[in-house]
Amino acid sequence: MNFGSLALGLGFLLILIGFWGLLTQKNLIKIVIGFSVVDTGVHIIMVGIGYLQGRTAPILDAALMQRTAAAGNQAGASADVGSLIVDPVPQALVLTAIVIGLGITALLLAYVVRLHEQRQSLDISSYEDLKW
Amino acid sequence: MIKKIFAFLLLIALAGVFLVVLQNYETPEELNLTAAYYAEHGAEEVGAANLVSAIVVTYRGLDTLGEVTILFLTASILSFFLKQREERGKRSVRASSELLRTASAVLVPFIFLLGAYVFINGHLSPGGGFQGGAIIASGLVLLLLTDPLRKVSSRLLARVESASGFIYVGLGIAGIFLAGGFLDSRVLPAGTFGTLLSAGLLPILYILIGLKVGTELSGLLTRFQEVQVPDGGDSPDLKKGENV
Amino acid sequence: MVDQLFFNPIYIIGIGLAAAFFLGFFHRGTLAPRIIMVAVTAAFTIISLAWMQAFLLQGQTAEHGQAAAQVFTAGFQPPFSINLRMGAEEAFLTLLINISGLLGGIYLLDTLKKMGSHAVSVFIILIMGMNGIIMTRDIFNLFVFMEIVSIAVAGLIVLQKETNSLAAGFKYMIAAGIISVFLLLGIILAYAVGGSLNIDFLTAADLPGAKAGMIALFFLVIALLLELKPFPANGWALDVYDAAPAGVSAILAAAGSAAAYYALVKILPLGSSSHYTLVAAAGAVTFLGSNLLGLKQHRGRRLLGYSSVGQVGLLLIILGFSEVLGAQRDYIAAGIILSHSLAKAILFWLAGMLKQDGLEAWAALRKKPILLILFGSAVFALVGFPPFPSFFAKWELILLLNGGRFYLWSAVILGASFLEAVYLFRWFGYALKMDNEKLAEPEAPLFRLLPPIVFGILLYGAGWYMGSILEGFANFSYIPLAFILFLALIDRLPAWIKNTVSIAGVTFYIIDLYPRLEGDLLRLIFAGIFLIGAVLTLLSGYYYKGRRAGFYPLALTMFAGLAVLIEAANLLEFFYGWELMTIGSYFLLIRGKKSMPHGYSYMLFSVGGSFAMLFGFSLAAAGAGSIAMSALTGVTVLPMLAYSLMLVGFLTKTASVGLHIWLPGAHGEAVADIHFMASAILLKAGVFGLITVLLGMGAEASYTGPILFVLGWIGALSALLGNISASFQESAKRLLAWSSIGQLGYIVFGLATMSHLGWLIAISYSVTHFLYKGILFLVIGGIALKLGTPYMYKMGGLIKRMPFSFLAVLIAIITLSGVPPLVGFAAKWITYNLIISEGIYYQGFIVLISGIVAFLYLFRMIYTMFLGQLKDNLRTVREINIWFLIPVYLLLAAIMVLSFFPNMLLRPVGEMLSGYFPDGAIAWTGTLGTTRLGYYDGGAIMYVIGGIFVAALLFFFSLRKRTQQVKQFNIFYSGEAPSRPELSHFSYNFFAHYQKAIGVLTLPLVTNFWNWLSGILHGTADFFRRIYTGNGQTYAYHLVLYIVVVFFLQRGGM
Amino acid sequence: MSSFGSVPVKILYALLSIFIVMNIGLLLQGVTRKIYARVSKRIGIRFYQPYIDLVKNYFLRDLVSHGVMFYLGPIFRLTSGVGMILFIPLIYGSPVFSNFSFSGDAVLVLYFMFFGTLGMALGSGESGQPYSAIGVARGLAQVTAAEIPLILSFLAVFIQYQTLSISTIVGAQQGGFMHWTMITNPLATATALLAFLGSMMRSPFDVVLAPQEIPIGPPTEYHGAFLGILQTNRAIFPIAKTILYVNLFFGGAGNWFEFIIKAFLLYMWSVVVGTVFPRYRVDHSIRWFLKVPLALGLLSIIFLQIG
Repeated sequence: MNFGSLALGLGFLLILIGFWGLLTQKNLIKIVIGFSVVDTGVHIIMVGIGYLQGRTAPILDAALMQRTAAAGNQAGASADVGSLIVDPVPQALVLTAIVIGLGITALLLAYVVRLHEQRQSLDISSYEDLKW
Repeated sequence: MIKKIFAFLLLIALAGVFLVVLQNYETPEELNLTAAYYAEHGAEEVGAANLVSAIVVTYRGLDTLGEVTILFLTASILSFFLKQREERGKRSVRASSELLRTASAVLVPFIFLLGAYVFINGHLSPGGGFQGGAIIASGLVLLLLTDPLRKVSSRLLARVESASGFIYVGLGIAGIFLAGGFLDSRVLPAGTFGTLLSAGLLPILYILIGLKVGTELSGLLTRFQEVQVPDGGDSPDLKKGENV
Repeated sequence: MVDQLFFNPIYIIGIGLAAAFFLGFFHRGTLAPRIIMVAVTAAFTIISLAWMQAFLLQGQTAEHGQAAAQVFTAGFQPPFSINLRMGAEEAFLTLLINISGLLGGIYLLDTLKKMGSHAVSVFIILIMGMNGIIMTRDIFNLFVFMEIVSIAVAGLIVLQKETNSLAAGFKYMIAAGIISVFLLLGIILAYAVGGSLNIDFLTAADLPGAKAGMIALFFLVIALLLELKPFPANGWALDVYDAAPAGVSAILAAAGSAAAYYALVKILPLGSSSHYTLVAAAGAVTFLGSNLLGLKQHRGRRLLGYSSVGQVGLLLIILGFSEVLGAQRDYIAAGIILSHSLAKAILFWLAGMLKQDGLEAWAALRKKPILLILFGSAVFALVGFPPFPSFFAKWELILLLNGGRFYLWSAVILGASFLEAVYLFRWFGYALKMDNEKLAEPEAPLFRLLPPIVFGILLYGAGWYMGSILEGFANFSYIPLAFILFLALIDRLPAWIKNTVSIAGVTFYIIDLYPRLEGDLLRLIFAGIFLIGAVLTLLSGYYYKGRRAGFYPLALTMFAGLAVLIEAANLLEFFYGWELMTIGSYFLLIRGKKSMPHGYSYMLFSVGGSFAMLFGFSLAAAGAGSIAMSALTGVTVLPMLAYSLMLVGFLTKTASVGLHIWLPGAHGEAVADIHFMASAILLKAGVFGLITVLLGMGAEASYTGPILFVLGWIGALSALLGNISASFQESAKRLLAWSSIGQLGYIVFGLATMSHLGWLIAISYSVTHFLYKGILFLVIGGIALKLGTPYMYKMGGLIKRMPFSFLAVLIAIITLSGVPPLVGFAAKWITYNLIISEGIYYQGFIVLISGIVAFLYLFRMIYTMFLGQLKDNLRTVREINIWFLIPVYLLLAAIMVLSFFPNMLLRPVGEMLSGYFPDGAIAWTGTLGTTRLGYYDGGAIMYVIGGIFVAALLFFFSLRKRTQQVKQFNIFYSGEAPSRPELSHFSYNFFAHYQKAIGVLTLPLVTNFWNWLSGILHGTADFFRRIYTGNGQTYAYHLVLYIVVVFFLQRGGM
Repeated sequence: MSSFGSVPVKILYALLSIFIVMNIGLLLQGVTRKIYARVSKRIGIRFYQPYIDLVKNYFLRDLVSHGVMFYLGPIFRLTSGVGMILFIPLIYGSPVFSNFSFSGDAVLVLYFMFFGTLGMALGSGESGQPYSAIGVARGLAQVTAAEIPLILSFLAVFIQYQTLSISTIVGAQQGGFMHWTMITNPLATATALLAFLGSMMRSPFDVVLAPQEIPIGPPTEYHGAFLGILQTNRAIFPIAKTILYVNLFFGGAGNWFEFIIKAFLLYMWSVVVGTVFPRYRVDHSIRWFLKVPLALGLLSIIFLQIG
């Protein structure tokens, strides 16, 4: 079991928990929270997918350079940084995804505020006028 | 109740879907083509020590622009969505505790400072514009917690936000003419690898992003602050919601 | 080549964002943000336009010479940085989006003004985001743009701060959030497997090869699919269409759908054929499901939502069948997208101008005719009528699908389109006819009026363009349509000017057409019926004082359609003409005061019929490999089905029994000259179609037996039931309408015999029916117009006031009934010959009986109208309008000539028919015709009977009686003098005893059947639409359930 | 064109035919009424009474007219009766008494029957007399029903002989009693005889004229010379119909004597039935025609098809 798969499993679990909230809670705010949890689960999965067992952060600082040199010595050849760091792309993506999730959450909450203002109710079943 | 049972069954099925994913997912041993390219060429092409930043700001700059846009969008929407139609009655708020007030007075400048540090050094060390912006906004949260009635100049925030966004896009377009394309950070010389003034336009863009994110997040917060229902308001439900 | 310096596609993103950010400096109330918005969207449009124009020009000069332009961001090559593409598809779609943005922005000007500069930013970003979705080649970037669009939409929904909008927005955001979760999962898994985020590189990475890749693809495809609102996981989308401000819904429907569609178009090539199948299946379910549920919807906006969702379903089917459709896929998709986007935007914009949202309230549009025209154009475009792009798209789609033997799929497509037509035309009928006095006038300031008008023009323009680039339609002559356009433009002039112009136009066309048809008697005859009929009808049009708004363009549309039928060089043109005729006739028929339900049912049968026809044609073309008219000969692909469907299609227009229920009402309520067009002329189009098909089918193949058998019975029963029902009508117009059903029954019967004499009957009936029905419709119509009622029991004794009308009607009914000596007898005589020589005794017997039954209604009509007691209120009524009598007497003259010389018609037709059916021809010696069985000398009969009549008359005169003319009430009346004519005019329920005896035959079984069918459909719709509970959580549940179900279905299928 | 003489000669022979037929018709009328009277135990009229009526009516001086169509109605009627006679070959093998039958075949005769009906209906319609209209309505309704077996039986004959020409049909029946359609196709003959009842305006199918509740049906308003013309026609027309049946089913007539005998017998068929059976209401008579006669007619055609 490596940490990547573990993160994946955890992420999926979070998604399920989030969906439980999303699908069963009547309170609008809890629904939003449910969504947030789902979103977080996805982010964990994203990071988990970029993870490679036993590697370090993709920052080419002094510490990494030392390890590069060390690894190169061990192998008897010049090792490149590619064998030492985790995949930086998912990390970049997750950054974007988080911000997007934040935007959605903020907007959802704004909706909740306004909806509440209309009917003084946070129950999702109070807002079923549009149907069929 | 029946609804919960259905939801439960559905989630079991969804768990089944995820299980299939887990079963079929193979953990990679090596960096794939794209990541390997970044690892190998990132340093020389962009000149940023932090590969994530290099990707965020340069290689996938369009995404970043998009995500800034999303924040901007959210802030804009909230600004007309949550706009108060009429002035509410003065809210009476319980005074914050001594601890909170003192802490905020001490910490907030440092928080802002840390935020600025994080986004200025985004290309060198962990962190970047978003992280820095978020830290700055968290400072604002602290301020607002201390004094919920504090007036934050939303106009100033908006100006800073717009200006940084505008300049960001402007620099991006400049890339088309001065370098390889939209958002190319090689408009400025690469500088010395690993120093503050390196990686071309990247730190500047990151600063702009940091400013923009910081102001936008702050803007979001102030919007929500403004709409808080006054004490003794006509909303038992909301209170219930808050307590849960 | 496009100048990258000025028209770089990246500018759309750059300028858009710069402007949006810049707007942050403004505050509300100023004009500048809106000016900037218009300028920016205009700039977007210009950029797209530049590219579009480049691709079009290139496309025409060199074969696909222009490669798509690539734009690299950040100065690196893909897949390491994000790149954008601008190819022909992208240019087209961004153009569509940007024009929608430009006009949609203009439409929203005042709303945006109220909401301030931030709202303007949001709007600009929305449009920019859609462009981004189209252009980007990076899946994660695609995700970002999609989220930008989602959030912007969620922001714009609340431009209208009502509870419903808020609730809709919340549901929308939840749905968008869930979709984004699965999209992200898909993206990251695809990255994990494929090692790239670039679409082109992922294609090379062969995702379907790996199990995890398949899962990644599943998530990607399902998420993008869900963005396209597949039924039934689309309750949230309906709410948005319903509750968002109309201007926003318009953009969503017009541009949003196109963008989301293209996202899927980009992703699908990564996958395998199973993904295409999935998309097609989801599309079919959506197209069918949402149009079915739309049946029960009574609010305009929401109905538009259903329709939008449905149209996207159609797009999904097209996408799913990419492989089958091949190079034509983009043509077809473009046609559907254009029609859908432009029409839907127009409709939503119109919705925004109305105060109320019930379907009936759309009658308010009548207060501004231009809005009504736009509404009509949009509705016809959505259903797929010419001249709109969807017509060509649907044609190609069905042709290719059936060519690839996907019959069930095309049946589903046509079925769903039909359902869409059902509610759209019901709605349009409301707008045309519902009482609108209490409704407020639509609010249409110029900035709101401009966008739909521009889109309307684009819709027509696009239709023209789509046709011109389609092989098989490129040579179509648009001159008649241009003439109609001209008539539409001078619609403000008085009727008599337009009438003269129309007559001149048609006459010119006849002169132009004649040399082309010389030698082709069959087409010449029908051209004569159609076009001479047109001139005669128009001649009677001089009676009309005033403007007669809209009449001439539509009447001429019908005649143009008929002319196209005659001239059609291939099936496509034929179908085009057919549909054109349907449009024109629909509008003519629905002009009557109470015509709404009848025009509606006419339209439904027409649409159903034309879909059947389309299906049949496509099978024919599939077998022949071409769409030339000759494809109808010897169809090889499912010939029995193909011919049956084509025949059914035409039988809807001949109103044969089973498909006739629209006719009595539609014709019965039509105005005099329209009635003439609709009955004497229009029905013949169906006959012409039947002839065309039957000539191709022949009678040799084994499948023709059952078809002809059924067809013959349909004809015979139509004749019988039509005539019996006619006897029981109180309204003269309805009587004639039923009579037409009967007469057309004879024709169908004759054609079904596939013999020389049968066809002779059919064609001679076509001509004589045109003549005598023309007379009857014009006279009766004229009288009904004059008296203000079509009810015969309100008339009586009119012979005293309208002798010329009486004479004309007398001659007409003698001809119709087939009593010697007039030409109608010829047909009866041939019928006997036919029945005996062909051995079709039972059908023939029915037909003969029907002929006898015709006496009932003919007598009833002439008696109750012209004879009996003249009513007091009619004592001063005058002869009908001279402009009715002129064409009537022209027709009368033709009847008399043919009565003396029946050979003038029968002989050449017989000679022509001998080319197809050599056996059993009539031999002619002067006016004497001889068959194997008997003989008939029209001239001699005329002289003998005339002689006897004159002799008897002379004998009577020779008695030299003093004749005294007495007053009306001077009759034997049990010694009393009747005081009121009403009491002694026996007319109401004339054949009560007959009805008592055989009324059982006229039970409206067919009507009941169709009502039952409609009831079932509506009931089903009502049942299933309850899945849309209105609860956002339920919708979330639907979404997740959809994903799970599809996942396991696919795995099961893998 | 037929082989004999010029048009004036033809017209002369036509007049002769009409004269003979009219006399036969008038005599038959008188005899019939006598029979009716005797059956109901009355003495009845003299057998030449119809002649007297006719002459009286023609010599009545005044006429009342309700309009042009009213005026022309009887003329139409007479034209139809006379035309029928002239279009039917009366005497088999005699070109002279085939008159104008070269103009058309049996179908012409069949349809020309309606000419008079229509004209009469229109003429009486213009009178404004509701009883006329009621009579016409009944008549038309009943005729459409009676026509059903009629058409079936005629069709059967046409099919049997594969011709529409009356003289050819008669020709095919020559050579003795056993060749008559009556024997070769009894079903069709039976159907035709039933249909015949419907067209003769006698009980049980005389509700059209209905002497009790409607004075005299369609011709209610006609009097004087108008009535005279109608009476003339009433003498000619039934004979014309009868002779058509004789030609189609009973071997035709080779000479005037055979003609008179056969016409008389056939005519009597309707008389006998009429004296025995009471009247049907219109809806009843329609239903009646749609039962037995229709079934018989269909059977006759089915048999032809099988055989």
